[in-house]
Amino acid sequence: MVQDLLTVIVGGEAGHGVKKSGNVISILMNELGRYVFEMDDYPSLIRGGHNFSVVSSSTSPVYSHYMSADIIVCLDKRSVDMHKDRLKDGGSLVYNADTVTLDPGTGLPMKTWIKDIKGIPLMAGTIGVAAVSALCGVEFSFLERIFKANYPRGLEANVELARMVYERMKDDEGKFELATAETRPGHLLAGNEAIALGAAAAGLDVYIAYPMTPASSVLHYLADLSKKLGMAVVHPETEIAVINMALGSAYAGARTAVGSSGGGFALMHEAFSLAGMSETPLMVILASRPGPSTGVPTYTCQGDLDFALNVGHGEFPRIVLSPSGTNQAFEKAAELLNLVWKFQVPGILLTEKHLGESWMTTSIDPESVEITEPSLYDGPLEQYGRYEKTDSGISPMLFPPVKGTVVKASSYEHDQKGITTEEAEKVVEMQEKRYRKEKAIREEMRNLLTVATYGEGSKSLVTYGSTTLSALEAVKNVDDVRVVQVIFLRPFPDWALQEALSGSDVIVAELSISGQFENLLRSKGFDVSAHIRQYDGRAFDPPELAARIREATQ
Amino acid sequence: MVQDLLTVIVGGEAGHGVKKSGNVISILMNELGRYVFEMDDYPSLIRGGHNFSVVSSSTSPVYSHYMSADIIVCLDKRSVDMHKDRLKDGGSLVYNADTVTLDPGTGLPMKTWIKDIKGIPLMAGTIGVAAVSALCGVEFSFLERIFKANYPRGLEANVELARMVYERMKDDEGKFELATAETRPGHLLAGNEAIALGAAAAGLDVYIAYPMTPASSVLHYLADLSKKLGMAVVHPETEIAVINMALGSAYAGARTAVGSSGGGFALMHEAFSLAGMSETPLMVILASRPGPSTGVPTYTCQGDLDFALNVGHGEFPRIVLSPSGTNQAFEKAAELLNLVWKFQVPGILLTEKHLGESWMTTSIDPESVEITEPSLYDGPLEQYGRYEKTDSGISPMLFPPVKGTVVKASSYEHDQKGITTEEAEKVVEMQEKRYRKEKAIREEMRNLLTVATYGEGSKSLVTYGSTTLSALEAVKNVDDVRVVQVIFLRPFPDWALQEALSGSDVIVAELSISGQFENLLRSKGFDVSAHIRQYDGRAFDPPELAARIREATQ
Amino acid sequence: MNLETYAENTWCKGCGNFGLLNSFKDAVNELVEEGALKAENMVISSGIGCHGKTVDYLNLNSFYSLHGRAISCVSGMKIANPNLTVVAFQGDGDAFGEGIAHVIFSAKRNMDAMLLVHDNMVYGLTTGQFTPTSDKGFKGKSTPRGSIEEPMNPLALVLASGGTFVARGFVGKRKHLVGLFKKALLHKGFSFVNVLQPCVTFNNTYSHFRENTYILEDEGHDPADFQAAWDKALETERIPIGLFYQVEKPTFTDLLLEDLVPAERRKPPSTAISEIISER
Amino acid sequence: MNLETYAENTWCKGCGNFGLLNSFKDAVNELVEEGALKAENMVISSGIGCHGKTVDYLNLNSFYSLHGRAISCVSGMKIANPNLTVVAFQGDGDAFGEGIAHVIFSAKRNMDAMLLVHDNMVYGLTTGQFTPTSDKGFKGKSTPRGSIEEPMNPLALVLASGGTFVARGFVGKRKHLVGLFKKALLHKGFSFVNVLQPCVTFNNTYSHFRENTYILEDEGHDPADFQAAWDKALETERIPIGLFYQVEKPTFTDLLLEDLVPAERRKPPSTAISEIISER
Ligand SMILES: Cc1ncc(C[n+]2csc(CCOP(=O)(O)OP(=O)(O)O)c2C)c(N)n1
Ligand SMILES: Cc1ncc(C[n+]2csc(CCOP(=O)(O)OP(=O)(O)O)c2C)c(N)n1
Ligand code: SF4
Ligand code: SF4
Ligand SMILES: [Mg+2]
Ligand SMILES: [Mg+2]
Repeated sequence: MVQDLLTVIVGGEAGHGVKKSGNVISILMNELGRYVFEMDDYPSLIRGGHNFSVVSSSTSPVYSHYMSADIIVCLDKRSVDMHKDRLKDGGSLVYNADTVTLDPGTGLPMKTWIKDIKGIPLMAGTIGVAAVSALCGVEFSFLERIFKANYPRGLEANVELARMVYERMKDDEGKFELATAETRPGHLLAGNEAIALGAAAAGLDVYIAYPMTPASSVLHYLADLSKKLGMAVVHPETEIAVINMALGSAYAGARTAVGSSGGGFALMHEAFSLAGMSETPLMVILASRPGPSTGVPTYTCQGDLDFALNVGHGEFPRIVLSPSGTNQAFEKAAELLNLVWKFQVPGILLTEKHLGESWMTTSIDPESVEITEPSLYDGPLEQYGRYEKTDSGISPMLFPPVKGTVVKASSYEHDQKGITTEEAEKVVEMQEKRYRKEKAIREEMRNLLTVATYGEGSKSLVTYGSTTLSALEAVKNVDDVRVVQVIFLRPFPDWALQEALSGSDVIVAELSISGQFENLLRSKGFDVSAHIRQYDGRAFDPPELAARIREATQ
Repeated sequence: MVQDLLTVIVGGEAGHGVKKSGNVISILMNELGRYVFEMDDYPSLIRGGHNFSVVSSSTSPVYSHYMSADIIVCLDKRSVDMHKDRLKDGGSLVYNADTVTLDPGTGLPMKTWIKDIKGIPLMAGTIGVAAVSALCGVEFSFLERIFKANYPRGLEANVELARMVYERMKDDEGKFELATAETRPGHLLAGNEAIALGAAAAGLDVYIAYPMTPASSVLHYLADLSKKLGMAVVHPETEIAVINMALGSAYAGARTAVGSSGGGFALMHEAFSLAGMSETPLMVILASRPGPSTGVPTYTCQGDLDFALNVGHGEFPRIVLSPSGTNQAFEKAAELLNLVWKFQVPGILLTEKHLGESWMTTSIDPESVEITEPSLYDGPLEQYGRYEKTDSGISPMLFPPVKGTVVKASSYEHDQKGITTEEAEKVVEMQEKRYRKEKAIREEMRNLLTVATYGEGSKSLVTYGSTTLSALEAVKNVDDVRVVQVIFLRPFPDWALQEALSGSDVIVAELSISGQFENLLRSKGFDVSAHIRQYDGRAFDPPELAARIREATQ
Repeated sequence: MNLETYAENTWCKGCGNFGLLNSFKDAVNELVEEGALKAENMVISSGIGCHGKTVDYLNLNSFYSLHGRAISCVSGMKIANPNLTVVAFQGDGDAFGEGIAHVIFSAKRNMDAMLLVHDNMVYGLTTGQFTPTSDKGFKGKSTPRGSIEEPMNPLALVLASGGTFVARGFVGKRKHLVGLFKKALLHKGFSFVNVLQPCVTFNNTYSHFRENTYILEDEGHDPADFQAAWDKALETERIPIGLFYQVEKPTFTDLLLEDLVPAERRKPPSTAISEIISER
Repeated sequence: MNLETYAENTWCKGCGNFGLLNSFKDAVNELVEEGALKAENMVISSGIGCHGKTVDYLNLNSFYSLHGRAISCVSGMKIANPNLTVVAFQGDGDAFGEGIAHVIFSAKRNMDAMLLVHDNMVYGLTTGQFTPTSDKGFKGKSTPRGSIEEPMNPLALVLASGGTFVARGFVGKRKHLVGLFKKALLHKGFSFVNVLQPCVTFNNTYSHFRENTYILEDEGHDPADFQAAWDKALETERIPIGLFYQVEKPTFTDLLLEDLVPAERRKPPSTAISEIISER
């Protein structure tokens, strides 16, 4: 029987190349013309412990990974204990016969083989990839080609190991008859990569960040690509330096973004408010993980919504949006950078580890992204005022050097030229000028995708962020439920959501103990008839979520 | 005609003793048996510029100052320009005849007199006090007694100046016939002093802060009194050091508070979340000023509500409350310190410059404050776990040194002993344990004053914080409107507010451009029929507010 | 050049900030006249405090930043556009308390920026608390019985952090100060000038500094000699002012950017991005 | 004494942290046996990073704090209860990057606390970025073409900040390290021990340090001599380990608290408060 959806789990110690094998399996599936979703689960440590990768793939789009697998590859004993119950009926368990003996399943003497060919522990992962490839009946030459592209170091040894695997697993070769397609359905990108490229496509000039899981990979990716992209990438002493440098950079005319997770972004709050006051365009990538505080750093959660919506003392317009998968991440990152420059406000792209660090089949078109230039001043220079009052609230910009005037930005309340004021009338005037931009942003949002509706059904499963991915996968197996994703969270697109919901029953799914997203919906006047919450640091498993949706809609 | 409400404005350059004269006038009024409210208006500078003090007093409680005055004393020309239109019919204007000539009003050659007696510029203020005293017909000996207590330095010169004033103003002496009482109606305290003393009464052991207007006076006051109170008061290098030291201090068993304004508290967000995760009791005094960013540092506003309610990444219970006047500030500061120790959560006392830096007649009883001890562990020491699961979510505490066990606190998600965990079940377990405290806090709140109702009327003017003071003063002249103050803002006391409103029409008054408090009420399901907002950095003027209430209720 | 603005000056009469401001104006004017500096290329930034008002009083491009962060703010400008000449005005509380990390790292990475500290050894604007450079025993509002901390030595700290231009000036020696500012503005790399600036209201040190400072340049100090600079930085009996240390080193932005000027983007990035994606 | 916990150790095999942890255990055990220290009086705290796991692995009172803040956290404990013996374990990214301000000020105010830095010249837990002490040219994930900054010299910085106990150890010299830890634990005042701790995964410096370190105590260094300490701190060809500098000075809590122990409150404050109010 030709199999469409296939899920593979590879588990092992950190340092055994688990993530790498997950990646190579994804690439293999992608090359076979299949859509892929890969989730990597790893604790906060560098070696030892337990890592695993889950790769779900299919010839039609797969939005999130499944926790029940067709094939489970266990590189160590712990993996067997942790994952064996996740094997589906008729599935295959491959394990390291040097550390454990099991009845059902295929034992491969991984350690011995590696020793025999004088390999390194990392090669356990290679064995796993080869086992999956064999089980899926992939031709050896095809696999060899994949290896060539992905194991530049130690290629021969890796190929030799693969040959041993194919040899040993001859009987099971092709046990899973995979549906394939002629062409690759897209490129494999992690969410953070898509975000980084989206911002780059909208003209990001400078990226400044201090590492923090799960935002760090944006920094790493851009640092790596900075020469290619013509971008300055800086890693300064603290998050406080990050954002204050970023404001200086944007003041000087460079499109600038910063990124962090909750704790690091918390340190940026003071200057985020400065961005609001000084009307300095700033894009923030806030990659969320389970909190509070250090929390569970390498896992996923949506507990930072209220925090993201309300950062910064005082009142000022800002934009908060949250994408679901890589395609949208690319588009919305580009859009956000354009918006913060158009409206001269700070904006937050709120995301989670589940998007940021998962690999997805992606099809994006960099050419489709336009770079919106900010409103630039072209009046008489001697009349220039950085904070000129306008109907839209948007004051035309200039960037030094300009001969003939000065550009004065300020953290204090100020007059139109940027000079400090404490006068009641001027305070009111400037607050109102800034607040007019809120209105302008709302108007602009009417032309943008602020709420997305997927599928049809009389009931609406309302989500935001990467939980949308779990939802999309889950509703494949639930009748009469569409998914409605709120993309813009502030300003809140109530008009668009109203239209999307059009009176249907609302079920809210989110990764939060207190139901922050549900509360947000309620505070905007939307009724919620049921909710589904999870807060164990893991994304929803689609079948489990499907069951909970069914329960909630009965 | 005997006069009850009397408002005096004294204006002059910073450095001319304006605030001091306001204070001495307040003391004078208080000694005459009158209730006092004194508001000091000063820009962010040290000398020059324009300062003024407004003292409203009456034999019955005065909740806020008025901006129309019976007596205006102008120590310089600028004061005349700024304040002369604020003089009520029949009022008296006293001005410095050395710098300005005016037709109506009493010119006193302040500079000349001070020069004659070889005094210092600060003594202009003394002249102002004496003029007010003369106009109110205060006996000279009485004034002399007040001077003795309040001008220890240069007393003789000050008395001489006062004599010159009385001499010159003979004709106007006793122009205002003040109602007086035998006994002082209370003590004069600024809001920040009341907060500081309230916390002290509830056993505050350590206060740590970095100066920031309008929170600094808590630091100054407690630093000054630390020996008397047996308290350690520390001013470290940054706000980040402040809060991290405070958490260490509380971990070690000392009741600890910190204080700042928006920008400084923004820097504390990361560690505020740590307080939530580590369940370390911490009291924060957040004294608000107009933002965003540096904003208008020496003025008042309520734009930090959303910020205060949502600080800290991740989800954890916390308490946010906001007192109105000094009496309540004292009580609620004490209560908050007790609550954070009872529930081992962080708590914020949100206040504004209008409470913190205004002087009010205060009657508080330190003896009435009880010190609630935290739940202490008394089981077998070898079984101790800092984060023991309990029904209430509250884990009994121990403070090192303890022989026989260890006390382990953590910023990571942890097990019951405080050791890091990433396991899904344990993460859920601990999140739920912490969230049970939310329920426990709500229950406790049923025994506390969470919403206060003042007066009667079929319509409710709903407020929070020091805007309640303006409201109380305003409704003295509006029919059929009571004032309802929401004291606890998180958890939100919806039950108590429902009861207080009992279906009445709701008008919301707040110092905010975006209506944060109104939005909070709406998000909790309360209807709002009208709102009154102000965001010029000034508190509401009671008559103006009264007019707006009348307009809103028509 | 007219460097005045219409902002009302609200410093106390006699405040050391006047001398500082005027010296800075003189330095800029002289350099502009000499053709060594273009005023439109300058951007200044300040922290929060009495010192911060400087940006309101100077008709130059400016960013009135946060307490302690001006040097980070101008660092960002320099990264965006290395053709700018950037100067941060900070207070002693500002630079050495709240913002000390940024000072150390600006020195460490030889950020091409000037940091000018108004060191009055007190928090002026918040009405007189002790700062990192206040003497032990200083009675401020947060230390009414006297500070119990030893003062920080900012010059020693910046030297220990790798500063390539380290100087101290005194507003009571205006000409000398102007000279220091000019050198600092021309220095390629991080230039640190700590200015002794009496606060007449909360910490009037005029006579103390008048009596105890001496000019390094008068005593043959060699600013190329690191050990000599260190010794002078530790000197306390007499207080040396002048250029303690100067050395040329590659700057951060030279190494980071090479020829890139991020604020002046030319070619659209889509081609590069398409290439990057095609590899995945 | 059993200082073990049930927490699973998740450091990489061969990580320098093992040597550090064991040396610290030895130091504590020896001092407890010698009667110089009570384990129950100890509270330790750590930052976030591989080093931070130390608190999970030691059966002592502890507060697993934030990235860069452990020294502030233990300072607060000491203020609350000066009878505690407090130790902060921090990483080099942690102490010298994120938390450098607190290190400088702990030295400045001679806070009676020990700061032990696991200096592996890399961010371990976040998988290998350059830190303040990384060499110029270090290729980390945020500097794939090599760091462009000069490394910080933490010993020089702490000396310049007024540190009263400044030492460097190497996990490859275990006995010597135990000795340093013992001295640091007994020092009254701020004791700083920078430990060279190879990260086998991202920055394996074992052989470099084995070959280039030498022990100060073997070469007659006098830790009372500040200038000698400074010279040794600047030495780079060979790498000195040992006690660079030690001096006795009053500690912050001695001066702040006198006889007060804030965590042990006795008399209720209401009488004092009534008195205070009555004056108003
Ligand atoms: C984050 C933050 N904390 C505190 C303040 C309050 N504040 C404003 S100015 C100042 C002190 C300034 O002292 P200094 O830097 O020495 O400047 P000076 O006024 O002496 O020139 C403080 C603490 C602030 N604005 N921001
Ligand atoms: C405020 C904040 N920023 C960033 C992080 C992410 N983070 C965790 S560990 C770490 C680096 C730790 O490096 P180091 O202090 O050298 O410790 P090591 O892992 O090398 O022991 C970082 C940046 C964090 N936890 N908190
Ligand atoms: S307070 Fe001091 S520093 Fe500030 S303006 Fe006055 S004299 Fe100058
Ligand atoms: S990454 Fe480095 S520091 Fe961290 S445990 Fe591994 S070897 Fe040790
Ligand atoms: Mg100062
Ligand atoms: Mg490290």
